[in-house]
Amino acid sequence: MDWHQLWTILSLPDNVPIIGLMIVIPFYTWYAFRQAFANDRLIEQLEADPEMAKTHHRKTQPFLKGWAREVHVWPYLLRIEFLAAIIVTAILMVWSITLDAPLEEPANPTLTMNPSKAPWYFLGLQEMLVYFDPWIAGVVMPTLIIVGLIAIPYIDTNPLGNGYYTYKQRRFAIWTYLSGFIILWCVMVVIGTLIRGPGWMWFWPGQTWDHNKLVFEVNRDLHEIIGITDPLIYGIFGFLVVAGFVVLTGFAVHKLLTMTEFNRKILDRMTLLQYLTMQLLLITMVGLPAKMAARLLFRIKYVWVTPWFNV
Amino acid sequence: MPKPAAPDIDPVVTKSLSVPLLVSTLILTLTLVWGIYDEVYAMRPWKRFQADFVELYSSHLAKLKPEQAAKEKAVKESAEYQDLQQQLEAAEAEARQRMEEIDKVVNRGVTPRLLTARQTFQVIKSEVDALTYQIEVASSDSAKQSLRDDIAAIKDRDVEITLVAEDGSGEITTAPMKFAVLEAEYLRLQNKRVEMQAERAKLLESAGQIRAKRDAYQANQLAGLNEQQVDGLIAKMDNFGVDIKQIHLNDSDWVDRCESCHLGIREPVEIKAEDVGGRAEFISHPSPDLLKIHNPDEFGCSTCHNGNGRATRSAVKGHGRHKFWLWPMWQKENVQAGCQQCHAREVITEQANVLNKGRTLFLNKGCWGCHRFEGFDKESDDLAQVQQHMSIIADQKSANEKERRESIAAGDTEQDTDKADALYKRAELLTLRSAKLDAEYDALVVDEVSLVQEARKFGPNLKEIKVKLRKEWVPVWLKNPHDFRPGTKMPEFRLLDDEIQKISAYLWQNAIDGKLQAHPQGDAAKGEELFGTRGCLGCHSMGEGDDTQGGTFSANLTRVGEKSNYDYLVRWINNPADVTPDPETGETASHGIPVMPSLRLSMPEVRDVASYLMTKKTDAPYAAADFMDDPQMAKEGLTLIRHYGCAGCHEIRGLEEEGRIGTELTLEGSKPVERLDFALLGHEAEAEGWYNHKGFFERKLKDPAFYDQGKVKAHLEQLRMPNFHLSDDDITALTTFLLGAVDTTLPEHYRYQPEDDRRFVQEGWWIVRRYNCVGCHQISFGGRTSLMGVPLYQDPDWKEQLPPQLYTQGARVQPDWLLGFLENPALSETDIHRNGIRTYLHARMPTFNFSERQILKLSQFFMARSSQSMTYVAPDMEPLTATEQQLARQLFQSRAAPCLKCHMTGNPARDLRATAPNFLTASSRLKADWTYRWMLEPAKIAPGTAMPSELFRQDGDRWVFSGPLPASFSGYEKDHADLLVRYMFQLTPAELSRLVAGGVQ
Amino acid sequence: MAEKTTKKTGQEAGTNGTAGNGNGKRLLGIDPEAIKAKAIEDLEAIKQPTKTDLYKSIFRVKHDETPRSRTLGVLSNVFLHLHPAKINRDAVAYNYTWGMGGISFYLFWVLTWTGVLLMFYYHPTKVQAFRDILYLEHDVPFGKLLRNMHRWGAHAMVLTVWLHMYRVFLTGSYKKPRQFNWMVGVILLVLTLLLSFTGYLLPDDQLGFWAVTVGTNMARATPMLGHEGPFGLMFGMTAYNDVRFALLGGSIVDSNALLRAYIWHCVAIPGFAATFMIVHFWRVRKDGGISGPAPMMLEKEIKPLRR
Amino acid sequence: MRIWKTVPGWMMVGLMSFALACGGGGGEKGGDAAEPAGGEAAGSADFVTVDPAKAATVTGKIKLNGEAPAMPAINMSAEPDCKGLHQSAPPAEVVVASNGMLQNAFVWVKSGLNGKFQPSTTAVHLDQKGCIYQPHVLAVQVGQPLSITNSDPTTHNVHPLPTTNREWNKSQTGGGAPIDYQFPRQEIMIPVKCNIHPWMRSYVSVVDHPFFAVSSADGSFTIKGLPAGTYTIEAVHEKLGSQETSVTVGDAESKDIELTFSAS
Repeated sequence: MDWHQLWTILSLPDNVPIIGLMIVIPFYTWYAFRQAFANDRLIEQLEADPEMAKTHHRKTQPFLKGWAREVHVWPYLLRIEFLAAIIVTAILMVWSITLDAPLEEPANPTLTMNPSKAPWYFLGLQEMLVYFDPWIAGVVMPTLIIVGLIAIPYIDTNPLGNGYYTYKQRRFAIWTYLSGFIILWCVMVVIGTLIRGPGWMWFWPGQTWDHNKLVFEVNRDLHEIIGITDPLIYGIFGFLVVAGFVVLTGFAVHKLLTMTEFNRKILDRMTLLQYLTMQLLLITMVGLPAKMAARLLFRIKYVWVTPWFNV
Repeated sequence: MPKPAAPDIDPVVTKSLSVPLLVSTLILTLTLVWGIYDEVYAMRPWKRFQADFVELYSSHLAKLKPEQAAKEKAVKESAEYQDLQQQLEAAEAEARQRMEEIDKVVNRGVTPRLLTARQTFQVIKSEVDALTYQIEVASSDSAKQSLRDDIAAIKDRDVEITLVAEDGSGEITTAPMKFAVLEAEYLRLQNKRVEMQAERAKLLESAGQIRAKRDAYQANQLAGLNEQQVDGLIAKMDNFGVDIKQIHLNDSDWVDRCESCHLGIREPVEIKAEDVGGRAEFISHPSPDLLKIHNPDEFGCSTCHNGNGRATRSAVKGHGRHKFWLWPMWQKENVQAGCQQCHAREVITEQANVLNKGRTLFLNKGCWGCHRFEGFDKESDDLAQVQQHMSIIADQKSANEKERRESIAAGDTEQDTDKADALYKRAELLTLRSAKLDAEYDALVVDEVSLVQEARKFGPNLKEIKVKLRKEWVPVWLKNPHDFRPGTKMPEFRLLDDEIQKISAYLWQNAIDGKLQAHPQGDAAKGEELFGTRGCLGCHSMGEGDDTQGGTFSANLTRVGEKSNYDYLVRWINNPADVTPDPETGETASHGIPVMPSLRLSMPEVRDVASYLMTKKTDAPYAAADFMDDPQMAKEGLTLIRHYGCAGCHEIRGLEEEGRIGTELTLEGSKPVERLDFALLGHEAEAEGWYNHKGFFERKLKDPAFYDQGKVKAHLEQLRMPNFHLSDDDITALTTFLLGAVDTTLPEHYRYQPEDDRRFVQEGWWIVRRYNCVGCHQISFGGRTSLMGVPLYQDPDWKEQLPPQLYTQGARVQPDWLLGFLENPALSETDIHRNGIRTYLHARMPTFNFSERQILKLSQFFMARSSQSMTYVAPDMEPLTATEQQLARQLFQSRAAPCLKCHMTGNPARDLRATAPNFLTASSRLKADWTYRWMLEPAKIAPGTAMPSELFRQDGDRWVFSGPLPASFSGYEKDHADLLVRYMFQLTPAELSRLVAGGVQ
Repeated sequence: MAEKTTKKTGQEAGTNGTAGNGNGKRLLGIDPEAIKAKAIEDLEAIKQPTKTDLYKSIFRVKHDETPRSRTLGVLSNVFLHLHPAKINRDAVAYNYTWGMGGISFYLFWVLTWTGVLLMFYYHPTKVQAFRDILYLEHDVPFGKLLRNMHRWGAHAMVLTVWLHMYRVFLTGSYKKPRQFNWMVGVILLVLTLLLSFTGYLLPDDQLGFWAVTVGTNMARATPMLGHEGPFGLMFGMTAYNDVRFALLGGSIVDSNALLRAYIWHCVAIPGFAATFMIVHFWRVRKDGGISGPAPMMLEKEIKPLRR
Repeated sequence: MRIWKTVPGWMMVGLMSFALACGGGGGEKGGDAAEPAGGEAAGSADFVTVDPAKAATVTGKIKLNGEAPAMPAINMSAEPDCKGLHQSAPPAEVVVASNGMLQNAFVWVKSGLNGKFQPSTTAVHLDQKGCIYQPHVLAVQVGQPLSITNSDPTTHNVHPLPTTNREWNKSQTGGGAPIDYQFPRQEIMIPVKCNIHPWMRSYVSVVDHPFFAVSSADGSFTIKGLPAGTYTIEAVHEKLGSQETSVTVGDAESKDIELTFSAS
């Protein structure tokens, strides 16, 4: 265990936000789910007891008759905002006094940093570069992420769970988001920051970041493994494999979507366009871990090789 | 507001946030206070340093004050001071009366009178000026005329004016005055005041001169500051302002705040750590001499020392000793690396001994054989450049010629006369251009000839080994040269046994198989004496361990008999420039002539020395080496020789054009540390704090295979750099040199690249170092020659036998003479087995194989070092009158004048005992002004010289001989030393023999 | 407490108002008594600053506990009128809101202010940029604190924006009628990341240089528009005319890139972000204020879709 | 320790003797060596003095084993002025021994002494007569004036060749003013030569205490006034190197020692 190395990585000023991330995200996830489960219990009660549903104010927050339904912003909201501003300022001050913003050597285009890393919030994308060509990881994926995020309200036809925490009523949506945000984004950021060392190689926490480390790793294209040599044929073959993956994943996603009665009901409310958009996004999302697995487990570099692009 | 009906209180509206608000506000206030504290105090450690310094330094000064006061008092009580003081007082007293008169008149009479007059005068004058302006702009003549009348009226007006009397008596008179009168009076008073003030200044002049003399005397006699100056420093400390002390270099926008903490650096008092409570950060600069030529106000601090001059937050930041500062402050032992940044052209930089040692090692250990370093092996670079230039000129010329021919041809066929004329003119122009190119080309040819002679590889020519060496010795040597000859320049290559065999085989089979002239044996005992006294030990050493004597510049010859061929040694000692031609091709060594000079020994002497050297051997056994004749081995050897880069230093057949195998080191110190290959040791280095250039270099030099540690590599993949077995001091010196080998960020004008005579000094040192002139001669102050360390020369009788010091050689000799002497130190074409000037010296100035260029550069070097020009026109010398000649001769012959006891006279038997040159050589060799100075005070020119001082004493403005004078001198009013110089410079052989014959011998 | 004081001062002010009417001796047509009375009147007014015209002209509303005053206090204030006068009683619950949107906005302000101050000391040129950072660290009063706050504030803002989005998703707040505002939010997220990214290069050190190099190198691979991207060569893309060249103003990260980063960072992106923020807040109000906590809807209450 | 009780008394004696010395010897000082002498004089109380009643004495003989090499005669033909002064050519006085006793060996207390000692103000004379230095070997204390005179008609130059002291070289005309010099640092056997007459040689030893002697013609020497203690006594000869021995003396004790050089 190389504690010196571990400390070097963790104490890097720019890695402090990652430490924050690793604390804050689990905390708020727990915080949200505590609320969601409380709400879900209330929902069960209300569903079981229609009478109660008629009279209850339908929130877990306490409410008694006679209490004002609305309160004045001044002072009830403003004081909280004020408090928040004070606390944030204090935290920022302490952080700024105790920890200096990094300033390394003057820029030197001839001396490549090893590892040279993008800012931490883009490390997820940089990590993706390992698995995909830059045009996918650096251009297509970010675009799809943005487009996908924007599309969420337009393809989520579930009218429930609007304005309150719930798990029960939005299982599929929440799982999708969690796997996207936490697993594919935050975890990749953490990997990119703390795990990837010189040569963008994998170093477990506590392993020395050894610049001399050599790993025998031959990644081959799928067609090479199978033994197709003709470019036309393996182009077609690759296309077929990708298409097959799309079809299979789409089918699986569809199966997943139609597993429960409730989901089928929601699915009924979707237009075809909404459905196809969702399929596209979900298939792409599944594609990432699929490619990761193919790369890490089977050492496959490309599945589909064409003269213009490779997947 | 409606109250809730239920007993429950609505938490949203009733819960108070006061406590969290209060607490968080308090915390915020605290962080603000913290922020301010951090800004004002924690981040400004220099404030504490300054407070400490003021306290410590003040108390040191308080201690110093009485000491200096006592010293000052002692000086003031000395007779000389008292004398000057009395003179001063007398002069002041003399001037006092008249001065008081002047003061009275000026202060009480002239000045107040002048002021009053001026006031009135100026009022009227401004009125007149205003009217004059109106005249200038008035449109009509009549208006102008009336204005003129107005002016006349004003000037004609009587002004009542009250003035004090001029003599200072205080009398007051009131009188009417017209403008013209007033003006005259005003100007007169002004003049008078100036005159009187000038008179007053003149009165003070003599007192002022005496005072300056007195103060100068005090300053000269007093070590350190006087009491008043110490008081001044104490006052400075009392009024010390705590603030950033900053040097800002405007031209380069360089900022250094080092003195914010290092406050004692430029104090006029020498501050040692123990003076200021052991605080080493407060000491004064250890080398004030350096600061005199590198004034911090012009050079800053971090320009030389590195570090981050702006940073004031902590020592770590300021010294730049953290990961992200590319210019960390040099460590103390490597501080001279800073010199190299700007003095990169030099091999010797005054006051930078560690750095000089590093450069000299780089030069003399042959590092440049494998590693290119700009400036080292400049001859080869220059040669390539000159040759390239020559080919360009040749091309230009042939193009020129072609166009010329074409122009003429075109002109011949042209019908139009004007056009034909233009074409002919063109052809003429081209002819002239070609002529100019020819001249340029010829100049380059001269350079080329010199450079071809100069450029050579560092090590011995291996094409000669067959005639030079004992065959069996070669593999033994290759195994580890340091076993055979500790301290040799040839490094240890960590070769495997079969590699040694293959390399030896290649070298042996590719050596020239020439025939040497056979020589009879000489007398080894005589040879030993010659070896010890002729000056061989200036470069070579003899003996092992503590018995070693001689210089380290060249090989230690303790076991030379084991390896050498006697006939070869004879040839080599006789003339190292002799080479064996290849019997088949007639080819000889392709490059350069050896550094080893010819000592101009006679052939019997040569044989004696060679015979002596052949006795220097042990009876170590040598295994037969038949494999060296195996052609297959040789074939494989070639690859290995190429791999190990042997041809970097040695001439080897088949590898004449081989390049260098090492990294270029010219900018090694600027190479990013990431580029230095720490191999598996990078993390260890980081953890142990040597992950930097210094750490890398030191370990690499100590053990060049260091970074192979832990690596699994095939033998030929391992690091190739051989082990030089350097001492720790050598490593520090080389590290210093390499650290300073940077691509400096300093602006161009900081770099020391003089274009005037100082450049000759820079260039000359390279030659001096290359030929090891300093093995025998002291050239820079404090330098010790190799000969000075040889036991023989410790004997007082042998001290005079040391070769002459050359500190001020340029001032001593005439440049033309020097050129001739360097070319042929025997100063004779026939009688060559001797020294040209000091025949009595056992050590012999050898004949070096200098090129024309080198001789010129060396002469320029010596001249420039003494601020002399290369052109010397002997000053006109007053001819001796017959009487003077008589006088001078008498003085020379007088028993009180010992000149002829030591100086050579041309009598061979006597000259053997002489210790100084012949006077006959003076006029062509010496400069008269130097000779004059030399006679008066030789110890000031050459400390430790045999020439005694105080031969002359001062008598008024002239120098007279200090011993009893011949009677005829009574009435001779001129300078005796000058007389002797003139006599010497006009001495003829005939006069010398007359002199010697009449002498008191 | 505040109410009582108000009443009392009201009475006093009334009596003081009549004090100046007494008759006194007149000197040169001036009545000293009247002047004295006026002076006393002014002095008394100072004791009641909230009564002065100056105060009233600025704060048009009384700050007492009446619902009217509270409402007006918010509505008549240019900064506070982002808020409605009243909100859902549960919307102040921290366990629902997490406060991350507000904190992000606050951090944006902090960054704007520290950023403006930093701009005074910064020149986006290759020669000066790095030196200016050293200058900030060692010379500028509070310069180090300023830069640290800017840097850490920016990192914190990225985190709070992510958390804000996380919360909005988990509470389903993007659902009708807030779909568009979600879209604005996504754009703001992108702008936040771009702001941070462009700022990374400005110190011109190895860290920023290589982070930006790595980041922009991806642009090379843009399909059709990057010279290393699919079909890039077909579209005639080279290192000197592709999208990366456009981003950096050159084929390498150099002075032009520094200037571009600077202008994007200091002018353009903050401008866009501010604009979108205005839209974002406006839509929050217009879409019915903060989404919750809303009363829960039950599965059986889902209405059939009307197309 | 008994010796410590006497320290105050010694200091008194030292103070008084210094006062006397200063009063008596306030004459002129050699310019060249003024600095160290002045510096030392500042603290008179630092000097160690020895009670004459308790002073110990070391006497002894310097012997030479084997035959002393015959010394070639000096060829003074180059200087007729001097040649005339000698009946026959004098030998080069390098190894002078009779009856196995060695003359001109310098004997001194090399180590064992503590503290500083008052330098003597009595000048030591070195004369140049007949182109020979007289005496051939002599010694002075640090700061003690050395007065060099020239009794020859010819000009000499005086050229000491020290290693730790300053080297100088002055000419001195026959009968000229004496050269006065004080050596500021201890150094044993400084060769002094005349460049004009290369055979002339003298050896001056500079010692920072007064306990030294030069062996006389019968090889004997005496070192007086030593405080009780154990000392290393060293004899140094210009050609034969050095010999040393250890000796312990008590109060007022006399010890006799013998040091033997080897001729080969």
